[in-house]
This record gives sequence, C-alpha cells and structure tokens, in this order.
Amino acid sequence: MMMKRVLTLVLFLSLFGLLAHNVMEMPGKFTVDAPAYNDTTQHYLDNAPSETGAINVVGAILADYRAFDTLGETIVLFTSIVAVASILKVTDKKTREESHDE
Amino acid sequence: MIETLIFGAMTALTLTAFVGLYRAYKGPTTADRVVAINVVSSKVTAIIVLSAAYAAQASYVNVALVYAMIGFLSSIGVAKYVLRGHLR
Amino acid sequence: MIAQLPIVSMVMLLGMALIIPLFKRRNFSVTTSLGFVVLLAVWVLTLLVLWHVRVEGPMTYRFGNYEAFLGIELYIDLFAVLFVFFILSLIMVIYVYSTGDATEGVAEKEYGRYYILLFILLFAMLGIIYTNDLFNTYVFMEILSITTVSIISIKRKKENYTASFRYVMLNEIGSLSYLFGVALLYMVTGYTNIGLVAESIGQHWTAYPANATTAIGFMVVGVGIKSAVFPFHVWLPDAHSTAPSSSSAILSAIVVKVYILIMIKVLFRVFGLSVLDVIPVSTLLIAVAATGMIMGSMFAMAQTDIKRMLGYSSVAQVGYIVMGIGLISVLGLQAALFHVVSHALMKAALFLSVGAIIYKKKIRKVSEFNGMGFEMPVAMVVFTIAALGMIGVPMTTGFISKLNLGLAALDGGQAVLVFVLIVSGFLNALYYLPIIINAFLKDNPSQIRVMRVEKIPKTMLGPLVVLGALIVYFGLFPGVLIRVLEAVAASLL
Amino acid sequence: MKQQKRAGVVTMFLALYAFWLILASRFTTAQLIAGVLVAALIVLYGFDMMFSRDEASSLTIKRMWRFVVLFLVFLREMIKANIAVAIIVMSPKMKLEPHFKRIRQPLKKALNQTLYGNAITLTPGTLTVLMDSDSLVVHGLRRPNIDAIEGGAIQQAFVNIEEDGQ
Amino acid sequence: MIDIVRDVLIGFCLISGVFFYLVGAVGLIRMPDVFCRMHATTKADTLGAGLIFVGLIIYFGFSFASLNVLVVLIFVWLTMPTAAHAVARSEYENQHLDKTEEGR
Amino acid sequence: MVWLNALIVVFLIVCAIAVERTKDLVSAVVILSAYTLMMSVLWLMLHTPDVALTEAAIGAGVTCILFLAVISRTERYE
Amino acid sequence: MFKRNKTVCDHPQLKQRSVIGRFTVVSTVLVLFSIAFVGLFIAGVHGDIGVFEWVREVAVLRAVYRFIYELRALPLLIIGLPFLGSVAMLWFGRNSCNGRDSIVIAMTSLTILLTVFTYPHALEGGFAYSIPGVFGLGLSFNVDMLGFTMLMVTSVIWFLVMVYAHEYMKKEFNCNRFFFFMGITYGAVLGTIVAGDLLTLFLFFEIMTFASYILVIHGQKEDSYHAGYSYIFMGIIGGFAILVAMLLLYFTVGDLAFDSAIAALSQHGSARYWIIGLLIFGFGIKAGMAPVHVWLPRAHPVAPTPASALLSGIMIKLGAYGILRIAVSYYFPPVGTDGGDALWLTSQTIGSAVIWIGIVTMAIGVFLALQQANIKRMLAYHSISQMGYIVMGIGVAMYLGHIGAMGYAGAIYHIINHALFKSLLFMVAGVVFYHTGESDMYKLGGLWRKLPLTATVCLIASLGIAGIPLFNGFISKTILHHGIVEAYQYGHPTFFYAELIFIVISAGTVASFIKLFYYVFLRKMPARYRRITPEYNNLDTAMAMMALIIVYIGLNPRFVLDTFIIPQFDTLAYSADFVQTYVVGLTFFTAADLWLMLGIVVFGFIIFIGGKRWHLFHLKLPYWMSVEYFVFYPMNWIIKNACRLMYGDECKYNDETITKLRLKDNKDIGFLDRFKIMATVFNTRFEKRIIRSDAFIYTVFVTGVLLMMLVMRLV
Amino acid sequence: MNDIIVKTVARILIPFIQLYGIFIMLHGHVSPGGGFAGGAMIGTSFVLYTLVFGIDKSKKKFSERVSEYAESGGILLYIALGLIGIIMAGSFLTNIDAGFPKGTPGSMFSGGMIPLLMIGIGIKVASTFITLFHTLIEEEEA
Amino acid sequence: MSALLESVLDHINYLGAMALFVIGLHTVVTHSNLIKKIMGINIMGTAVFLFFVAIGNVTDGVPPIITGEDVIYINPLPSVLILTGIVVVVSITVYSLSLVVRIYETHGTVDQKEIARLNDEEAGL
Repeated sequence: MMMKRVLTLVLFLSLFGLLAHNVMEMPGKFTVDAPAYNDTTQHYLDNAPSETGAINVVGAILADYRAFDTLGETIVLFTSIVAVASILKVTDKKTREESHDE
Repeated sequence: MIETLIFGAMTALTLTAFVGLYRAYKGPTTADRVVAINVVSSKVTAIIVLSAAYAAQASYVNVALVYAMIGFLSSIGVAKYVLRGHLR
Repeated sequence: MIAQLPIVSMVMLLGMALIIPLFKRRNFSVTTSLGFVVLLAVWVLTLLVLWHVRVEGPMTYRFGNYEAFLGIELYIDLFAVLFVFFILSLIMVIYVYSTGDATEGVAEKEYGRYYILLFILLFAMLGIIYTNDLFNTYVFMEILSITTVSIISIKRKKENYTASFRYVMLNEIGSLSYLFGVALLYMVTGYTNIGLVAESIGQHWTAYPANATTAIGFMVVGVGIKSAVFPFHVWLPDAHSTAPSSSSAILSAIVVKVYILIMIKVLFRVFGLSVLDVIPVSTLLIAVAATGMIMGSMFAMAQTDIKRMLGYSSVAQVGYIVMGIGLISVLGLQAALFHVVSHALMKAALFLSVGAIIYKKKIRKVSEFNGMGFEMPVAMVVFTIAALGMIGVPMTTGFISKLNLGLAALDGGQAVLVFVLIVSGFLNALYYLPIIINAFLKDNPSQIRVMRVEKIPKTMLGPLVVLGALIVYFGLFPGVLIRVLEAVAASLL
Repeated sequence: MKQQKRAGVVTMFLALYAFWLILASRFTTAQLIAGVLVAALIVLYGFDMMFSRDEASSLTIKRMWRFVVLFLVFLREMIKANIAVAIIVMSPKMKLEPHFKRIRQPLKKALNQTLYGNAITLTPGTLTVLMDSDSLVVHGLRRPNIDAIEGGAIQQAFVNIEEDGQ
Repeated sequence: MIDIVRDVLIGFCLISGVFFYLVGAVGLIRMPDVFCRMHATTKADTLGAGLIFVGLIIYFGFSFASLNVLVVLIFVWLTMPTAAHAVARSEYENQHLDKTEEGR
Repeated sequence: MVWLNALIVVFLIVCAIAVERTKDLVSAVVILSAYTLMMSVLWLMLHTPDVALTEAAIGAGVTCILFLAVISRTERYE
Repeated sequence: MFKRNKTVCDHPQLKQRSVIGRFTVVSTVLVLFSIAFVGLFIAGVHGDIGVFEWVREVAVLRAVYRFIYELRALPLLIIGLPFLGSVAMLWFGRNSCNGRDSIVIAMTSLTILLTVFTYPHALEGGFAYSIPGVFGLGLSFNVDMLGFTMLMVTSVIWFLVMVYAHEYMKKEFNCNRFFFFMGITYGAVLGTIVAGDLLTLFLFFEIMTFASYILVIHGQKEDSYHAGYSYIFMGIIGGFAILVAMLLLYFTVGDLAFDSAIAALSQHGSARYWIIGLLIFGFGIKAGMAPVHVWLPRAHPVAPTPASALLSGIMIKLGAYGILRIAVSYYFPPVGTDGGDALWLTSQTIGSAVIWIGIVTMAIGVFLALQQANIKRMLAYHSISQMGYIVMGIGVAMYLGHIGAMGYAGAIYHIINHALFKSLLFMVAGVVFYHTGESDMYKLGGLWRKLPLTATVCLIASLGIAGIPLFNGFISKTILHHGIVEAYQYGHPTFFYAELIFIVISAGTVASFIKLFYYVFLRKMPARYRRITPEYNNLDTAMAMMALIIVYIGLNPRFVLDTFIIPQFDTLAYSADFVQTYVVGLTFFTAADLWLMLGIVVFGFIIFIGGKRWHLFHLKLPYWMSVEYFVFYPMNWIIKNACRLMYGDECKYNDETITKLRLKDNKDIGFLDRFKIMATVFNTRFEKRIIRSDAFIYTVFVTGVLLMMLVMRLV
Repeated sequence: MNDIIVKTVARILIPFIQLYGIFIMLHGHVSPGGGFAGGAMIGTSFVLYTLVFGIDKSKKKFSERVSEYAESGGILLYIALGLIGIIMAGSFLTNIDAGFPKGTPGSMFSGGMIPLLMIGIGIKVASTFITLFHTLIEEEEA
Repeated sequence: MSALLESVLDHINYLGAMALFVIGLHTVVTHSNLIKKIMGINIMGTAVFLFFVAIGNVTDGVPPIITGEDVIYINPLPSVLILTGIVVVVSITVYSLSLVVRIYETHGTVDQKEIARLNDEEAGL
C-alpha cells in the first residue's frame, strides 16, 4: 500500500517535472513582446471603444466580439440547471419509488 | 516610498495569511478553521485594497467590496451546518 | 441568405429547447410533433446548405461582421455540413424512435427535460462541427458533455448516477486538458481562430517546440478521453449500458463521433501536416488504436449485459476510426470518416433494436436472448444485420469500412494493422454471433408454450427498418459516399 | 407602524441611492436616473426581505449625532481594548481566564441589538456568543473586560439612541 | 510639509494595521481554544483592517476611491463580527449540547 | 511584485495540498474558499479585475455554499 | 421469419404414407428426364447424334437457344434462380411441403438446364458479366471451363441430393428453414463458382459460410451447436484471411479480377508469398486442410444427411476450387515465360508446401477415420483425407509449373469423383439412419438383406472411393499418382516418400471402407432391425442415379477428361506438348497401375483384418496430440502463472469457469470455448480494475505522452 | 439560523448586495464586472436570504415559476438581440452595425447591445444560482 | 543559480499553474471520496485559468479599461475566455454535486471504493 502511494507520488512528480520542463521553455516575459500580444490584442485595445462603444475591452469582447461564446456559456448554465432539476427535482412519490427500487 | 510601504504591507499580509492557513489545516474544531479563514478573508480584502492603491486602479476596490459583502457567507453556512446539520 | 442558414438552424434548435417548458400543460405529443417539425426544418435547411457548399465551395460566417481574428467565425465546408447533415438524419431517426419508447426508466415528468436536453445536445453538436474557433469548440464541448451526461442520469437509477459521475469527471478532465492545449496554442500564436492558429503555428512552432508538443499531447488526450479511445474508455461501458436506449444510441453513434471529428479538426486543421510529420502523433494514435481494437473486443466478450457489451464494442470500433486518423493520409482519413458513418449507423441500429427488446421483454442479459428472433422478429433481424456489419460481413457497411481501412493501412506501410483489424473482427464475431444464433436457433425453454410475436409501436419499428436498410444500402452501394468522403479527406489534409 | 415602515423604506432607499452614487463615481444624468430606478426596484422587490417586523425610525439630525458619538466611543474603546489584547497575545505567558457570562441588555430594537452585539464582538476581549431579546451571553478573555460591558460607555450610547428613537 | 505628514500618517496606519494583523496571526497560533482564538483574530483583524483602510483613505485623498474604501470598511465591520458571532454561537451550542465533537 | 506573485502562488499550492490532505470535507471546503480568495488576489496581481470579480462572486459565495449544501446532505468525513 | 410452426409433413400422422404415391412418381420422372437431358448433352458434345443440329433446325428451339445464348446475364440468372426459388418456396412451403419440394426440384433442375447453356461460352474461353458500382469496386462474373465443370458437378449433385432430401427431411423438423437456407447456400455456391474476381468470390463465399451454418446446426442439439461454433468461427477466420489477402492484392495490383494480376504481382517480393499463403489458409480452412481441419469432423456428422452430403460433396470442394483458381490465375504466368520467372519460383515454393500439406491431410484423415465408430464421422474424416488428395494434386500442379498438367487434371477429376461418391456415401449413411435410427457402425449389421439397393450403391461408392478399377475413384487416383510420380521425377527426389505415403494411405482407405461395408451390411443382423420394411422411394432414386454416374465414369474415363478437363488447358499456360503427350494420351488400366491397385487392395485387407484382430480401430489418441493441446495448454499455463504472480493467494484461478478448462476431452469443451473462458478470466481480472483507475490512466498516459514527446524532441 | 444579529445583518446587507450586483451587471462595459459577476452577486444575496431565513421564505420570494421564466427569458433575450443582428446587418449578434446606439464611450448608456446582453446574462445567472441552491438543499419528505 | 532563479520567477505563474494542475489531478486520482474529486476538478480548472491569465499578463500593465492615457494594457482576450471558463466549471461542479447527492441517497455512501464494493456485493461477486 505504501509502495503504491509512493509510486503514485513519483508518477505525479514526474508529470509535474515534465510539465515544468516544458513550461520553462515557453515565452515567459510578461511584456508586449510576448507572442500572444499580437495584432488582435492591439486591435481590441485600439478600436474597441470606437467599434463597440464600451471602454471596458473585456466587456466589449465578452458581449460583442465573442458574444457567441457567451451565448454558449449561458446555455451551459441553462443545461446544468435542467440537468440538476432532472436529477434532483422532487417528483411524486410513486415514480421515485419505482425508479429507486428494482 | 509609500508604494514600497504598501508593497511591504501586502507581502506581510500574505505571509501572515499562511498562519491562517496553518490554523485552518490544523485546527481541531471546525470553528477554528472557519475563524482562520475569516482572518484570511479579511486579510485578502485588505490586500486587494492595498493592491488597488499599489496599481493605482480604483476599480480594484470593487473586488474588495464583493469580499466585504459576501465573505462571511461561507462562515454563516458552516455555522448553520454545524448547528443544524442542514442548510434549509 | 444561404449564409444565414446554419446559424438560423442552430437558433431554431435552441429556441425549441427553450420553449419546451412553455408546453408543460399541453399534451406531450404536441411537443414531440413540434420538435419533429423543427428537426425536419433544420434538416431541410442543412440540405440546402449542403447543396450550396457542394456547388459553391466552403463558406465562412462571421459573427457581428468582425474579421476572423477578432471575433468568432463559422467555417462551413463540405466536411462540416456533410456530417451535420448525417447527424441530423440519424438524430431524426432516433428521435422518432424515442417518441415511441422514450425512455425506458425515465419518469413521465422528465420527458420535457429529456427533450430540452436532446435539442441542446443537437445545438452543441452543430456548433462544434461548424465553428472555426478553438475556444468556442471548448464551450460547445462542455455543453455537449453536460447534456450527454444528463441524458444518462435522467433515468434516475442507482447505477446511472455512478456511471454519470465517472463520465462527468473524466469528461471534465478531458475538457480541461483540451483547454490547456488551447491555452498553450494561444500562448505562441495569439489567436484562437483555427485557420489563423494553423497559419501561425506553422511558422512559430520551431521557436517553441515544447509548446506545440505539449499542446498536441494535451489536446489529443483530452479529446481522446471524450471519444473513448482505448485507455480512456473507462467511462463508456457503464454510461452506455445504463442510459436509456435512445440515449445510448445517441451517445455511441453520434456524440463519440463528434468528438472524433474534433480530433480530426485539431490534428489536421490546426496543426497540419508540417507539424504532424515531425511530432510522433501518428505512432501514438496507431498504437492506441491497435490496442483498443483488440482490448475492446476482448472485454466485450465476457460481458453478460448486452448494452455493456455494445459499449465495449464501441471502444473497439473507435479504435478503428482512430487508426484511420493515425495513418495521416487521405486514404486513412477517408476510411476513418467512412467508418464514422458506418459505425454510427450500425451502433444506432444495435442500440435501438436492443432497446426495443428491453422495452418489450425487459431483458438485458445476453443469455436471455434465446428464441428472441421469433418473438421480436424485426428488432432481431435489424440487430443481426448490424451485428454482421460489425463483424465485417460483406453487403454491410462494416465490410466496406474494413476494406478501406485495410487498404489505408497497407498504403501507410503498416501491414500489421491489417492483422489487428482482422483479429478484432474475429473477436467481434466471437461475441456477436452467439447472440444471433441463440436468438434465431435456440428456444427459450421457459417460454416455448406462450411464444408469440410481440408487437412494437410503429414509431419504434420505422426507425429500425430504416437503419437496417441504410446499413445494407451503403454496404452495397458505397460509391457516392466514398467519393464525397474522399473529397472531404483531401480537403482536410 | 405603517408610518415607521414607510420611513424605513425611505431610509433604505436613500442609503441604496447613496451607495449607488458612490459606486458610480460620477454624477451624470444617466447614473442619477439609473440609480433611482434600481434603488426603487430593489426596495420594492425586496420590501419584505428588509423589513420583517418593525423598527426603522426616521433619520434625524439628533440621531445621527448620537450615532457619531456612539462611533467615537466605540472607536476609543476598541483601540484601548485592542492594545490590551495585543499585549496579552504578545506577552510570553498569556494570562487568560476565559469564561462565559450572561448579561442583561436593555435594548429593544433588533437593529440596535444587532449593532450592540457586533460592537461587543468588535471590542477586543469580549465576544457575543448568544443573543436573546433581553440578554446575551458573552465570552471574555479576562474578567474585567466583561465587567466593563454592563453599564459601560458603549451600552450607554446605545441606550441613548434607542431612547431617542422612541 | 503636508505631503510628509500624509506619508507619515499613511505609514503609521499601514504599519500598525499590519502589526495588528500580525498579532491576530500570533494569537491564532498561541491561543488555547476556539473562543480565545476568536478574540485574538477577529479583533486584531478588525482594527488591522480599519487602520489599513484608513491609511488608504488618506492615501487616496478626497475621491470616490476613498468613499469606496470607506464602504468596504463599513461592510467589513458589519460582516466580520457577524460571522464571528455566528461561528461562536454554533460552537457554543455545539459544545454545551454535546451534539458532536469533531477532532479528527 | 514578482516575489509577491511567487508568494501567492506558493500560498495557492499550499492551499491546494491542504485541501487534498484534510480528511474533513467541511474544512476542505473552507480551505477551498481560502484558495479562491487568494486566487482572486493573484488575478488582481495579474491585472484582470473582471476575472477577480467573477471569481470572488462565484467562487467564494456560491461554490462554497453549494459544496456545503451537498456535504450537509451526505457525509462529512472522508 | 422462420416460424417454428410445424408444416404439414412434420406431423407424425401424415408422415407415413399419404405422400408416397404421386410425388415420388413425379420426381422419378424428373430424374429420368434430367438423365435423358444430360445424356443428350453428352451425346451432343461428342457429336454422335446430331442433337445440336437438330436444335438448330427447329425454329422455336433455335429462338430459345439464341435467346439464352445471347443473354449476357446468364451467370447472374444462374445465381439468382436459387435465391428467388428459396424465397418462393418459403412462401409456398407455409402450407404444403409438397409444393415447396416441387419448387426446390424445379429450381435445381432448371439450374442444370441453364448451366448447360453456358457450355458454348465456356468453351470459347469465358463468359464475362459485371455489375459496376456495387461495393465500390463492382462485381464481375465469369464462366470459363473450370467454372463450368464445377457448375455442372454442383448442379447435378445438388439436384440429386434435393430429390433425396425430399424424402429424408420428412423425419426432421423445421423443413422450411432447412430448404430455404439450402437454396441460399446453393445460390452462394454457384456464385462462388461463377465469380469473375476475388471480391465476388469472397462475397459469395461468406454468404455460403453463413447460410450453411444454419444447415450444420439444424438439429439444434448441444453437440450441433458446438460443432456449429467451430464451423462458423473457422469459416470467419478463413474469410478474414481471404479478406487480408484481398486487401494485399488490391493494394499491390489495384484490381481483383482473375487475370490482370500477373505482371504487377511478380514485382512484389514478400507480398506475393503473403497473398498466396493467406489465400491457401483461408480456402484451406473451408477445404479441411490439415492443421485447420478441426471443424470438419464435428460439423459434418451433426448436420442432417442431405446437408452433410452437400457439405462434404460440394462445399469443401469450393475451398479447393478457390486455391486452384488462385493458383492458375495469379500465380500462373502466361504461355511463353521462362522458368526463371519470379512467379514461377513462388508457385514452386508454395507448391511443394502444398503437396506436403496435402499428404499430411490425407494421412491424418485416414488414420482418424479408421478409429471412428460413427459412420458419418468416419465419412467426414475421409472427406479430409480425400481433400488431401485434391490439395496434393493442386500442389503438384503448382510445383511443376509448365508441366504440372497432370496434377491439375487429377485434382479436378478427383473433385468430381469425390463429390459423387462422398455424397452417395453420406446418403447411404442417411438411409441407414433413416431406417434404423442408428449411426454407430458397431451396432449395425446385416442390412443388405433389408436394404439391398442401398447395399449395392454403398458397395459401388466404396469401390469408387477405394479406387478399384472400373469405378471412378481409380481413374482420378491414377492421374494423381502419375502427378506425384512426376513430381519426384521432374522435381525434388524427396517426393518419393510422398508417393509412398500416398500408396499406404490408399490402402488405409480401402481398409476403412471394407470395415464400413462389413460392419453395416454384412455381419449378423441384430434382432432389433428385423422389422424394417424397405420400400421404394426418392431416396433410392437419387442414390441409384448417383451410382449410375459413378459406374459410367469408371467405365468411360475419357468422357470427363475430354469434356471437362482437356478444354481447360486451352486457356492455361501448361506446355501444350506435355498436355498432348501425357494427359490426352493417357491410358488408364495399364498393367502397372492395376498391379499397384491390387497391392493396395491386398494391403487394405491386411490392415482391416489386423485392425479387427488386434482392436486397432479403437485406439484412443493421447491428449497431447490434439490441436487444442498445442494451442491452449501454453496459454492456460501462462495465464495461470500470471494470475498467481499478480494475486498470490487471492488468485481465483480455481473458479468454476476455470475448472472447465481442465477437461481434456475436446468434445465437451471445444476450441472456442476455451478461448472464451480465457477471455472471461482475463476480463474478470482486469476489467473492473481498469475501470476503477479512471483518472489514473489519464495521468499515466499524459505522462507517457509528454515523456515520449520530450524524448523525441530532444533526441 | 434563528439569530437576531445574523438576521438583521442579512436584512441590511441583502439590498446592498443586490444593488451592487445590478450595478456590476449594468456597468460591464465601463468597469470590471459584467453579467456573470452581477448575476452571481444577486444569486448570492438570495443564497444568504435562504441561509438566514429558511428555504420556504426564499422560495416564496423567488418561486420556481419565476425562475423558469427567468432562465428561458435570459437566453431568449440574448437570442432576440442576436436575431436583430441578422435582420438588420446580416450577421448574428451584431452590435453597432445592427443599429444599436453606440453612445459616448465611458458613459452608462453606451456600448449598443452590450448592457442589454449583460442584463440577459445576469438574469440567467442569478436565477440559475438561486434555483440550483434551492434544488440542492431542498430535501424531499420521505 | 541566479539565472535559474530568474527563469523560475519569470515563469512562476506557469509553474504554479502546472503544480496546481498536478495537485488537482492527484486529488482526483487518489481520493475515493467523490466530493474530494470534485474539489480536485475545481483546482485543476483554476490552474488552467491561471495559466491562461498568466499568458495575457503584462508586467506593470493596467486592466484593459480604455481611459485614453498612455499606458500599457494587458491582453484582454484571456480574461474573456476565463470568464466563460469559470462559469462552465461551476456548472459542471454543480451538476456533479447533485449527482453526489443522489449517489448518497441510493448507495448510502459517497466513497467510490465503498460504492464499488457494494456493487460487487450486489452482483454477487
């Protein structure tokens, strides 16, 4: 049992090691030279107020540029509530007994 | 100067938060843990406001406001749970 | 106007899901028939889009009229619209079936929720296939996973809960892995649009090779979990066996396939051949697939519960598809896509016929199928056709896909895969044939006196017959489909 | 009663509106209008959430002044006690005599009771553990801390407020 | 001149605030039982937060930011004791009624 | 700034380990809420107040209580 | 589908007399008619009577003839007829079994008719017809002389067996199902024969496997299910082997037709061997070749007699036909290539292996046949043995290349002959079973008095299979003997031993049929069979017909040679001189052959008497000699020890399911059962374990992937 | 939680939390926050209400019927806004091009449909969290 | 040494994200308590989000609220994606929690090993 735990730990440590090794090779400087800070970002920052009228660029992207994502996300919530209701909502006693028995 | 001080305060608060964490992990009773987390919560509120000052962003205070408002929710929840055994 | 149709169809599905609660007080058949009308309309719209795309070539749809690098775009090419069309067709069949059976074990009060979830599931699948944005794919993947899990757990049985829980855990790990991959890609490219990422990764990945390799690993593994590639199949048998039959059919026939389509998109659209040639993804996929093909069948062999057996069979079949993908060639991809279609048909037919049997006779054990061929002839005949297809008997789609896969494997210089393919097929035979034999050639000793032909509702009968006919039809005349899929595969690579 | 409720509503509305304006951080017309609308909406919708029984009374200058006095008293006590507790905590040997004590309290209104209880809690060395309508259980670090509560400055301030309200 | 005074005030507030937090932390470790710990923490926290916030109010000067900070302070002072009270009460009733005793 | 960042990250890691190690689910939830709090601070450090707000509202408020609700309906100890 | 309702003739009351009269007469007439037709055909072929001239003169007949002659879809018609007929008879058979059987008989006789009409085309070298688009690759059909020969044999024997089956099946249940699948099988067999490319062949081969499965397990008893499992799974393995070969072939050649492969194939080294190896394996399973024959002795005895007659008579021949077809199409360079061609070398290598496989098959078959008590089982083992002859003939044909015509001719001749006498023998066994209800030959005896006609035909068939001069077996065995002799004369001298074994085995065959005839028909009759009342019915009609054909071939051996076999050489690359000298100019009944035959007979008697004297016919082979032992004992051992290693004392290897594995008798627990039990053990051990370590697998896998990629990137 | 202090504090706090939630929701385009955070805040206020005053009262305040309409309504509002985009500008979820007023950046009434979308999201999220909490703690009488 | 330290500090958020990811995964893997597993998933989710946000960070940047001053804004896109991600993870969490409730009602335990044992017993193993 102990052995197993140690082995698991070693496995996870090695996973972390691998990930860390990979991460260290990635662009690390948090500057505007980072690859991710590209024309898209610049366009957002420059033109978001004039294109959408919102000065909070995050809000502008959230509800305008990438509004479809947000729609999807609200649907995730909607789905989760339907799902939870489908599991937890109290049905009448009879059906519940039927489904829990057997 | 003041910025350094603020930064120092933030660091110190973060360090003391570890103490709260220790108590929260160790604490024999649930109340201990909750109290410890309350400490962390208030520290975090302070840190946030400090960071608002440090970054010169007034909007960061809003986050602190959120914590000030709903930080005690979990404490009440735990208290109710310990007391009643349910949350109804 | 044609350009609006994909999003309009998606919105129609979503709207249908949202207005179902309003029909709460009405007779339920109103809801189902309205749903069918919506499905039919969407099907027609998709047909139009398919025709348009076939004639005019792929089209892009940009939300809010923003450029691709700013907003989200839908990329509707032949690949996407063909599979959407296929999925819709299959869903229509399953939908009709589900109105007849709905649902062994689902309480009547939950019907409304079941259909809400079903339509959202469809919406999500359309979104996944159409969208040309990695993060948007993630969002739709989450919708898809939560809906799939909930159409399992809606049955409210003991084993459903545990199965769903395992499923949701693994699904979430998979999603997060995928998101991690997206993050890594975003890190070096700065885009989430698939086309732009592909363009950019081709230039940048040599500068940050750790990034690309980690991303590809995480994304493939993440999607692999959801598509039940072999070592990650662990959620599948429980989930598929406990779900209501129509849910199992949807899950096994369509949902898993949708994830495989994502995998194809990720591998070929995002990374592209220049990266795949260097990173040993092909080896990985082929090894995984080969193991899965054998092990899935091995596990299926010993199952006593028939739906569980079918679930394991899905594991093996997914191995086939992944093998086709892993060959990274037009031929392999085409074979994989064909097997996506053929396995969807066959597995849907299997689950639905078994569902009909469970609905009428309340049996689930493999050993209880004795004499079933006389009591439920139609269901059992469809089962037989589909099972023979699984084995790879000629005149079914399964044979054609085996043929194509084998040729692709030879083309890729992996002759040993042909052997694996054959062994897997033989193992399939080993567990499918006894069922058929017992059903048609053995008597059920307890029922020999009262044996009579059970009548099943027409709404269940029709889909079964349609599926059986389709399997045979595509088994006999696969030419058109193969040609289209070849074009699709060529466009992907 | 109804009068009081209305007064409470108005108070609440004003407080919310003030809160809104503080949050909005600027006095454009849009903000002003939106603040009115939102505050009114919340007060109307949450009417029974906020006012269960009775109690809000109108806001007069005198009362506000009393509050300020209360606040100052409270601050003084708190700082004093805080330093005391800090010394206790920091001293190498903590001389503690923790104990519970039930003390009577003269306040009637729930709001005042609440504020009183919280004030006790906030004052170091004492901790409101249980609160009924006429008494409360207090946990103290040391005896003098608790003994100072009954009839202490804070209590007196609260009594003043309560009397004023009636 | 006024700047120096302001700086000194801010510095004093921040340092003493952090000090009270530190006291709370030490108390959290050293105190023997729950209620005592509560004394140490809640109080130190409250004054610590108060001092820091006051310091920051001075730092922000007369602006909406300081008003916001003030609101935060008010809410902190409203909620923190309430939470402490709730926990204390539950613990108290728990101990006296001997319902459960957790100590794993 | 970097050092503070590192400190917070260490805090998060310690929190996560604590969540994993503790046997009492209620205290795990409590520590998880502390984790969320600190995460929110980290996000402010990284200049994303939007995320910090959302995390504060959802993580500290709702998630924690929902966990508690479930624990109250099931078992408390692992 | 196939309702379990009993049809009219299943009722025991109706079974006895009511149907004897009319139907028997009609079918007798039909048989006579078809004899006459075939006779006319033969006469026409030989040009003795001007039959074709006569046909050409009568306008109506000419029109009909021309119509059928120009009908390109004739192969499709031949295949489609049985399928349609089987559906039709399913419809008619619901109410009357006579109606059903009439359709069966009409369908089969019509098939003979249509087959005959393909003869002119076949003589001209082929009769191609194709349906493009199906399966993506298209189906194609072709009737050449080889196909025509097989068609002729198949249709005639099938017809006769159907006539036999009408009477015989009255004692069985589920006749409708039986005849339906008989029809399907018939169609599939015909399709396999007329297939013009490998895909079509494979398609019909598979249909045949699945349809005939139903025939095998018709009895629906435990042992028939066991046998059926062996049959179907071996069949599927064979099918998959063919599929792989097909894939390889399509990949290397790009086409599956039977004539286009040659140039492309000779350029691929190892694929060439793989293809032929897999095809021989796949078809060999159906043909009952030595290491994979295990299904045959189980499946054939349990089937109803008509089915086993056809299984043994026709269906296993299809395996040989497949091998032959491949050998002469893909591995047979056109006329004019020199002996150093790569394909020739392949063919030679494979051929020598096939010869030895054939020899081993013969030996195993005969040796085991001698041990059997059950008549049908013994006949089944003899089928294996005789398939050995055929396979050996094919091997000779491949081995000798240009000059292998003798082996080729022998193989085909033996296919024809074996189809005849083995069907007849099974029918005899069926008749014996029909009248006595017993198929253990040690419990029978003296039946020649009660069943004289049966005894006669049995004698004829036995003489045929034993290779006695004046009966057909002698002819083909002689040709095969010539073939093997040529193999060691022109080829490697080690084949001399092959010839020796050949001779010894022939003696064994003789002995075992002496045994059969002695125990069943001669001997003293046990008392319980005295009340048998023989009566004339369709059984006797069919058997007599068959016996007549046997005798005819035995007396006129050149007929088959000239009509069927010699024309085949026109399209094949065998050296014309050789064919002319040796095959065409072959004289039977030479003194050497006759002396050899006499020796064999004498040796056979010695074996029989010795065996009877020292009870050698009851040898029980040790367990370690069975195939199961070789395959499964090591697996068993490995799993057991792996289990012990992993679980220590918790190892549940002694579970109830596992104890079954210890059974040594392979009748109770078969080949596949063992495999399934192994799989079950494996699963119960690992399935739950895998499922419960869900996220752990993910971790391990992700770590592995990352590690692999890291290594790949850094190296 | 039958406690005077907690009850009173909750009573005072809840309107402020709600107001703050609405504030965040409406100011998503000018300051940090947005629909999610605001909705979650509103939801949290109801969670607090439930915790302190019990589920029955809370359910009376926010009944299942309301929640159903709010859930569907939030998304339907979203979709309706998107469809306006299709009609006016030929693309789903178009903002300024579809004719929504842009306003002056920085003021509250600006950003075209962004605040409207945020309201939709906020309604959805709030009602979802409330309903989820109710459903999770509600125990059937068995 | 100092180079390494500098590198680590440069990547500290990434490293932290990785560590949290692994810890979350470890929680999911090693704990048989279902609620713990959900917590592990939450931690994993936060880790990924942290990684995402760290990508978009710019040292001494300001949040992307355009004020017209000459400052460096951080990358806004990751924040948006994370906002979506957080809600998604929350809904998954809620769903799994409701499943846990039902599992407890039907099995009487929320321990996976225990559930497996009960299932085995039920199946007669």
